[in-house]
Amino acid sequence: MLDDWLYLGIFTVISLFLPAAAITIAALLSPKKPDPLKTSIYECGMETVGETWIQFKPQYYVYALVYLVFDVETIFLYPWAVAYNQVGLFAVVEALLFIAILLGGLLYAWRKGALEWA
Amino acid sequence: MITGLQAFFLVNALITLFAAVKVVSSRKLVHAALWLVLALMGVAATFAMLGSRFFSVIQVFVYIGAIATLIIVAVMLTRNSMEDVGPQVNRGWWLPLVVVVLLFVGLVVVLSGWGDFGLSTRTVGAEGENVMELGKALVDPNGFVLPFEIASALLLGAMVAAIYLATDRKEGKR
Amino acid sequence: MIPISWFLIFSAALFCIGLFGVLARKNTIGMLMGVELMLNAVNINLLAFWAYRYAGQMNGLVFVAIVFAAAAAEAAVGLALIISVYRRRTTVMADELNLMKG
Amino acid sequence: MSFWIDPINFVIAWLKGLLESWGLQPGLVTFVMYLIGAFVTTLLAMLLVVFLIWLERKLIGRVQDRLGPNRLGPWGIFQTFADMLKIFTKEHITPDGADGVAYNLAPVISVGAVLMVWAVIPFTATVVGVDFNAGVLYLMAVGALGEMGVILAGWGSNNKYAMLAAFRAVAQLISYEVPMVLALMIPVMFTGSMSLQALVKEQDIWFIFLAPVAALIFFISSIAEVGRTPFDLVESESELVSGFNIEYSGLKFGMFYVADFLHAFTISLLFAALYLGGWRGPGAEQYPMLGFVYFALKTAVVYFIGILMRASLPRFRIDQMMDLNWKYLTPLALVLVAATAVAGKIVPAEMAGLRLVVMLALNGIIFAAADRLMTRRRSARRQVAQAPRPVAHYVQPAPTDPGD
Repeated sequence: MLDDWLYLGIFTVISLFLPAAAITIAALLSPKKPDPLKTSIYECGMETVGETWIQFKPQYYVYALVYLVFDVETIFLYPWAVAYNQVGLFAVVEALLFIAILLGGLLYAWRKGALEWA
Repeated sequence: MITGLQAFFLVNALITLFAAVKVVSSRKLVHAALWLVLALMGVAATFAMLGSRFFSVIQVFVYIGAIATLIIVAVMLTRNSMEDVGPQVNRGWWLPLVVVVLLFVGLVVVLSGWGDFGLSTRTVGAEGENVMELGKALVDPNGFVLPFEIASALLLGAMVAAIYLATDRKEGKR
Repeated sequence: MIPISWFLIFSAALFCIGLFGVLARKNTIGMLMGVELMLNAVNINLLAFWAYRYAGQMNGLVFVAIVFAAAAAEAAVGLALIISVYRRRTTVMADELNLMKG
Repeated sequence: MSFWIDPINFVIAWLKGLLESWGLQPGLVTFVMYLIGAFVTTLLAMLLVVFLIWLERKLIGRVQDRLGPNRLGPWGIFQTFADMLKIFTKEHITPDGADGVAYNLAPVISVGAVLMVWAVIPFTATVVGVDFNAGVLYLMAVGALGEMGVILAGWGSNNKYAMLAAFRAVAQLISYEVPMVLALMIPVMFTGSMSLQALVKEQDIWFIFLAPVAALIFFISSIAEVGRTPFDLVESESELVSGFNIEYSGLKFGMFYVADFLHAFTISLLFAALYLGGWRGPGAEQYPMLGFVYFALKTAVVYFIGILMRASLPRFRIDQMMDLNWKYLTPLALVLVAATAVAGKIVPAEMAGLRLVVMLALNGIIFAAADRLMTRRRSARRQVAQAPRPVAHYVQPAPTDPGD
């Protein structure tokens, strides 16, 4: 009954196991001679200055946000797309309304300059 | 006698609950976010065991792909330093703990009084949920067309509000 | 087969852990993570009842979809608020946000 | 069933018989069969990478009027093995302050997330790992896992550049997933199922003819997902000193490389399956192996186009890349879904010929309109960019708000 899940589970485990095994073998084969200079953090030939944790611009947040909204929309639009052949024109109009509202949100973000890099 | 599926459920539940405990107790917020990803994976596996292929995949796609990413980005945006200094829970943390344990015991007691608590035969078939029926119901005027449209309005509202809050207005004027 | 009680107890435990996070965490983003855990517990419950009792009906599934949308909206607006507050006050700790104290 | 008609299933049936003759439980037989199937598929995919690296170096060499690898073995075909030998024995340098778990998990997840796609690909009419009925969304979910790998790598390395590059990479990956999801919705609408096998079976007319613009959007956004030229900002040496994998060395770095090559091939497989009819072709249903050959040929064509693009196009700037996605592809895909939905209802599926003509015309009109808008925006921007600017004598810009 859960046959496809079983296969997917096995596949997932193996596809994570193969690279892990390769890396483990390589780690066993490779030499290990760490020294402080070798393991220091790379920064264009300079000593690292300050923390790794630099401030990021809020732009990243806005992209992630718009992406989130379009992601959630798939929950509603994909079942509709699957049922598309079985429903009437009225259902298509409803979906068009859904898409139009989303497009409105995208246009708002655009006008607001939220999609501008920099 | 425990079947393979039951054993898988128990292992998965333990991992998920452990990850959830780490989410609320990790000192580093980024670690908490990564544990959250693991907990969400466990929930996706639980959905799969409940026979819902669509929502199990959606759980990974939306929760891990979008919501967890959003949380990680927000964590990165609001940090001053790599280490979170000081305790990460309130001083009176034992009070919520007592409340939560009491709530859990209460929930289990209430649930075990329910007639169908030991129900172990499912009504859902082997093929899982019928996504086509869900799609039809969502756009059916006698079905759930109102939630369908309200969801899009909700998303629009969230997007507008969040963009309004997140963009720097001082900089926008320039 | 797994009895429904297992799923319900699992989801209750997840809900309680999330609630603890919301109540005890100092960091507002940490509190939001707790809320996400609670919403996930709700979804497990909904799908469990759907799978064991009402598999023919679509109510449960539509409800789950709406919970997903609500969770997304909550995370988006909540985090935007946190970022906005952080910009003004440079803190995300709930006990330092004492704007109302005046 | 004879060996020559369907060799893969013949072998599977033979193995199954063998296992049953050993007196194993039926459940255990299934488990072992799945284990073997998954292992063989993933192993073949990993070995394929060895060949792909050689092929790509050779082809790009030819495009750039070089020979490419040509020393080891005929046409330098053993070059990759020599490289493998070297990379296996290189030291793994873990940077100071790296987050152990995240740092080591990242390359594994990156490769694993690409390999997992292979579980649902229908190779022939009869050979498919699992005919998963949420297959299209499964592809997107696996993509989300790959994004996690990038975040882990960037955060685990404790390096500013890695972190910065990881964030750029995530911004790129998540942005281009939006038009991809929308472009995939159109085949799902035509088919009424999300399983990849059903999508292939439905393509009496290839979806690239029914939805050419959607195919184009899918192709562009999947190249962006891989992060290849012209979208290789993720690993732009001149801007981000190699990207989120900067602190990796030895085979851990090699794994990101493997993931990259395998991902490029996997999207070609997906494009061939979703828009070019997959294994379909004359005689593919009677002789499944023939379908495998068709599928391989179609994939090779798509892959070749990808390599040509990689060899010939310059890199986008990051703002251009984001503009292309959010201001062109996403609105275009939304409009396309809406228009296709309406047109598909007006012209029912039974009138296949008329539907094809209508869809082609519709796509042409939408694409022309979008192109027109784009050209106008571009020329407006070019005017701004080309406006004469004083070079010799610097003019003090007029104060913008004199009020204060």
